[in-house]
Amino acid sequence: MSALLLLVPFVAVVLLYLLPKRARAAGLWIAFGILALEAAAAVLDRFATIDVGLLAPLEKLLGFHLTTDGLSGLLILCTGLVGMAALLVARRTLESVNERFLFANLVLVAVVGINGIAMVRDLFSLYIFVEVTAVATFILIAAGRGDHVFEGAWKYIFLSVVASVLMLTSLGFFLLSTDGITLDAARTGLAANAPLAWIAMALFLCGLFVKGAMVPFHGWLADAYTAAPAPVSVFMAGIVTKASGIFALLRIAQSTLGGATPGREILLVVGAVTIVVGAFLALTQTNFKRMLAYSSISQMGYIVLALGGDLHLGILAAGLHFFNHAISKSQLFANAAAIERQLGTLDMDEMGGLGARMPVTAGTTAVASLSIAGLPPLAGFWSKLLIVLALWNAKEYAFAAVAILASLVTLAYFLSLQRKVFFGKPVDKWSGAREASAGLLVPAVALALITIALGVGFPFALRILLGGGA
Amino acid sequence: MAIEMPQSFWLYFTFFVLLLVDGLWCMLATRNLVRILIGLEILMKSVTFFLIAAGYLSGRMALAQALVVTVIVIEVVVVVVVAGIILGFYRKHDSLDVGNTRRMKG
Amino acid sequence: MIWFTLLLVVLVLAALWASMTTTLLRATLGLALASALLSVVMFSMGATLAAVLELSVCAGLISVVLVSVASLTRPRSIQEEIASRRSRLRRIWPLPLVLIAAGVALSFVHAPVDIVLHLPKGDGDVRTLLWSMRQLDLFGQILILLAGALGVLVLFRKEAKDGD
Amino acid sequence: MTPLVLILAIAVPAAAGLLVLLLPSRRAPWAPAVLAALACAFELALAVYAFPHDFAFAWSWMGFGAEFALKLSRFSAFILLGIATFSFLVTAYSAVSMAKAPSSRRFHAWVLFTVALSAGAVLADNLILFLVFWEGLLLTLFAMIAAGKTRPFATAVKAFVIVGLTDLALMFGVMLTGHLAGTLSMSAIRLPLDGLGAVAFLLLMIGAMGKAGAMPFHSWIPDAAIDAPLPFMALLPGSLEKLLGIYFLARISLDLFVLTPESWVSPVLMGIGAATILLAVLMALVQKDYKKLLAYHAISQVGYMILGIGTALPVGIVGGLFHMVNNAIYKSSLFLSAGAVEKETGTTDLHELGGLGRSMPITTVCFLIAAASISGVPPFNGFFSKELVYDGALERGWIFYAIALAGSFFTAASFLKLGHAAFFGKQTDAKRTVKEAPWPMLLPMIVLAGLCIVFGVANSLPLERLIQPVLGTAMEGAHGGTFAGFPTNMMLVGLTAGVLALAVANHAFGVHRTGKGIGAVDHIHHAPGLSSVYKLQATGALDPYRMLGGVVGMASKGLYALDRAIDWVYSGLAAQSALAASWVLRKAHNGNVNRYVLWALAGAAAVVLAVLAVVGGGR
Repeated sequence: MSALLLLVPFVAVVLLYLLPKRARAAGLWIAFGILALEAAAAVLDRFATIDVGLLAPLEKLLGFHLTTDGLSGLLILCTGLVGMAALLVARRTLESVNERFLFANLVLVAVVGINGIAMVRDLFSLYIFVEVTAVATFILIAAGRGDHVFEGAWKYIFLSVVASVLMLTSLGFFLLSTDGITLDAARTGLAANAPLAWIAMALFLCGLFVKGAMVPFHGWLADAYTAAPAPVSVFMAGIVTKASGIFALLRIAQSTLGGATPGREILLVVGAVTIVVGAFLALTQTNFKRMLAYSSISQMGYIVLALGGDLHLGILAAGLHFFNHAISKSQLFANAAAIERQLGTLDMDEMGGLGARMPVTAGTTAVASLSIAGLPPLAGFWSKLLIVLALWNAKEYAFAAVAILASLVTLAYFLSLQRKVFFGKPVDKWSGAREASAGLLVPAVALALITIALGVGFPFALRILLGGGA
Repeated sequence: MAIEMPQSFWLYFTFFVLLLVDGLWCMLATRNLVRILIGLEILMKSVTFFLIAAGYLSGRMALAQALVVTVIVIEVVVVVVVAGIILGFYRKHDSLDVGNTRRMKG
Repeated sequence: MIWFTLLLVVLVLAALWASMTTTLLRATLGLALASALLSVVMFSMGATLAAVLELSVCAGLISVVLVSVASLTRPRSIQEEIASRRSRLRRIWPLPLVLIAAGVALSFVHAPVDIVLHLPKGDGDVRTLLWSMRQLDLFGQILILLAGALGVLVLFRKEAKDGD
Repeated sequence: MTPLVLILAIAVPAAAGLLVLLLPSRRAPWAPAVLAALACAFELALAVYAFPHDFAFAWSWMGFGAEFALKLSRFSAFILLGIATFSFLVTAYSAVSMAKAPSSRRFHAWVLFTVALSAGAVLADNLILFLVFWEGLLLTLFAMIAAGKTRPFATAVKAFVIVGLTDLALMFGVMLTGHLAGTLSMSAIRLPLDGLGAVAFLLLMIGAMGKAGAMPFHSWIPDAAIDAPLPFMALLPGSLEKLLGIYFLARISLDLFVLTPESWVSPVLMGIGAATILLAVLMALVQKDYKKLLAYHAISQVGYMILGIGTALPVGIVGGLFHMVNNAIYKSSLFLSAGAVEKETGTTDLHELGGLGRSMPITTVCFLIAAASISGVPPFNGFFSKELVYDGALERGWIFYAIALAGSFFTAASFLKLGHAAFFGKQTDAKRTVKEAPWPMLLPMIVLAGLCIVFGVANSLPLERLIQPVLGTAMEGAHGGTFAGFPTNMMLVGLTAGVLALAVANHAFGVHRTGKGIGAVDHIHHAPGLSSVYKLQATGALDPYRMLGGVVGMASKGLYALDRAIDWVYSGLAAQSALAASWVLRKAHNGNVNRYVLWALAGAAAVVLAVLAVVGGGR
């Protein structure tokens, strides 16, 4: 099962190029189908072990060292859902068949990378898959038509190179100090409190902080998100940054750090700083996507902060917030795509009173932003509650207070977004604006429904997660 | 070529740091995009060197080599992609000045 | 030991030249030289496969890419070139001093991390390791090459897509 | 059946709310109002049915102590009944006043959600579950204010910030309480009030007071009063929020913590109560707008309840809770009368009102009854609850009693002024065509005014059936087991009567001196306000009235300035410093990648050094 998650999208990309040029329009739907299968597999895996007879010999032949657990299932599910949403957005926002075809291909390549991140148990393999995902994303951004696509891609690459240097240096230190470069070997090395092993770990964490845009490693994110074409920003914000930075941190916190000092403290401090700085940066933005980008930084800070809390509860809370934020933020970027397509601008100062013109977009935006701000009974409330509980249980009262207080700022910027865009006096300029086409509304509505359903049915969802031993 | 090999970690580390500083300075001090790419390359040289040195010192040359081989492949792909993006800048702005990478702020 | 250290010094000097020289062509040349020297260093440390790959791919392929980028982008006018050289000099001249200072400083520091390693020496042949233990890395290489191929398709054919 | 009743009480209004949102609005504009009224009627029936029972229901939920536990106790049954009654009356009223408003559908949906969430908060027997419902109310509050008129967004944000801050305190309090008690089940918690326990209590108390709108968490209410739809004011800040806030305050004082008169928390509570009474009423005195004046009284009356509960004596607590019920009744009635006046005349500015008594007789009568109640005139309900509070306050210290009594004086004075300005005096020409409000608007007013009389004359009904059971065993031996009937302490009654007489005299005096007996509309200024003082100053007479008027007027103005200052801290200082921080951070992001790279490298260096300091320190 695990090898298939890498091979199927990979083979699909190769095979798509064997299609006759006329049939390329189908490429998007083939990618969509693969992602749907992936999401389904992640869900089914919760209930039953998927075992196809022929797989075992194949996996033995390939010899990939992969494992799946609750966490990887979570990431794979998110990837499937967000990827599908991004493809649907691409269908309505990318102009030519060729662009859509290339988008589908690159998304599949990135998905292989993300699936790899979900399942590897080796620091170097982790680095490779992070890099694969990043390269596919550079190309996705630079392939767009916007004014700033190259600048966005350039900044992402620049900081990614810094991340690569940090991670590879870290691997050198791991070679020098531990009995191998697997997650478990690193854990043993850290447990012995060898300074070199800890330097290695610190450098690797810093590399992942760059990828996950923790403050002060975050400089690339806002520009990359803002510059990226609409479907790419959905995909990036929804899953790429989270998988290559945040999920890797989650995995390391779970398998390698194990709550050891000083790793836990680093995660706490960096997470708290990120939450606060990101939230304040979001507060006065006037570009819709840029505000969402800084909000992403702040929210990913929450996930990292949770990792510094009580180990088991912290990872559970982080995983949940990961899922909620992936769903809600990709939905918000899908909303941004709808607004950009209908109005041709993302400048919030020019907007106003769109609530009446675009009711579905307004409603779904409200659901996602309130969920991220942590209002009950939406899904985001539960994950934030768990994050605070995890910190509380670890006696990190000050950080719990930061987590709670920062959600006020979160509310403030989302309210200001709502006011500037949807409430307020209708602007004459947009009197002719209409709701986006169904193709753009479907992903937004579907993701909003997930947020609501997870919020309302949270107890059941949690039980399933706990049952799976996340 | 029978060269006596030093066993001191600190010697290797020193040269790693020198290459690293060189590469970073090259990347940050220039106004030409292609030169940034050259700085990036020097950075990659430095980490490649460090990985091999680490493998040599820890007696795990094979593992270090395996890593370095992969790193070189990744390096090539990144360089090609960056080159493509530099060409994109050139086509769009008819210039290789870094000013074009500093337009988005806030 | 002296010879090896000297080799490393030359490697750093080559990299320094690559980052300080005035034209892109010379910089590319300096980079290729540094790459070749690194390959020699690797070879003398026993990393044969890596050395061969470094020589062929980095010193070879990447130089080709750099030269072609440099030639695809039109050189600027002479006046502009001279002005930019001056301003460039202002930013780049401290680099050798910084490097010397860093080198001297590091040679004086005897950090507590100057370790003697107690790990078992020798872990077999790199090919065996790569093909029997780290197949996932090979898959990763193929994958990233595929991504690179897609990148070439997208980025180098951009003109055909939109006129600007 | 048991859990079904409790779940239905939450689920039915919630489902009706969803249904309202889903209804096609064009086809049946009346449907939301009808549906809302029906759902609230059902809620009322449910509350009546459940009232004599003791239902409990727990459903294992998330683990770590957060259970989906609902419990219907004496107290919550009584509050639930109150919620159902008020929401029913308000929906009936708003069926007319809001039916044609374009936001009718959203308004009714939010009313229904509010009812569902309030029911949930009252029934919850688990602190986390309680928190969920309580926070949900924040959302509906925001939406309700935002659904209102012209510039409500700023108001909504202010309400949100203030209530949000107090809810944060509540959240911390819940955590601390759960931490101290080792359980989150509300009926199992019983903590002593010392050390951390007192801190937890204070945090929870701030949450409760924020909901109830006591000082200094009040400043959103007057603004909301101007901007929000009136039925909403009658429903949320007028009654539901008070019910919930005081319910929770009483719950924590009586159940969750052991509040004794000896504890230092008791004087704190009484102090807040007394301060709220006096400061808010003084601010009410200088208001020149019908709704805003009522809003400041809404704050002031909360003070009596907090004072009563703060005494930690059975008589005070019973008085406080009874006052909560009475306040909800007469304050809703007053807000509804304001709504009727606004609908018929198009304004609530007291300068432009006058002589409505002839054209709107029923509204006037209802207003008079409610105003008499709030002023504490026997035999209306407000009199009896205030007497009980006085009784308790006097026992704890004369100063609290004196402040409460002074509050009574100013309350009476300001309602005399309000009534005189709006309903009596000369009718301005523009108001000649004013008609009486339509019946569906009058009916709730009449019912509420009737309740004022019933709960006053037959006060044993609410006291013995509703409120005294709440105290349970604490009632035994106190006051012979009941507080019903006419107050026994004749000295207190006498003082109250004296104060009321003084208020009337003051009013007459003010009218006489400044309005020369005729200009009824002008005499808003004649209540102890500044312009009257100026007029008196012109005559040069150094009389006691001038002294009194001057002092009180200055105090009122000063307090109003203080009120605005508190307001500025909420909506000005906090917001400005946040914006400044945001601006500085954004300036730092100048678009130069080099800077970002250097940040990242500096960050990495800091992380590595920190790690070395911890791990390498031993070497």
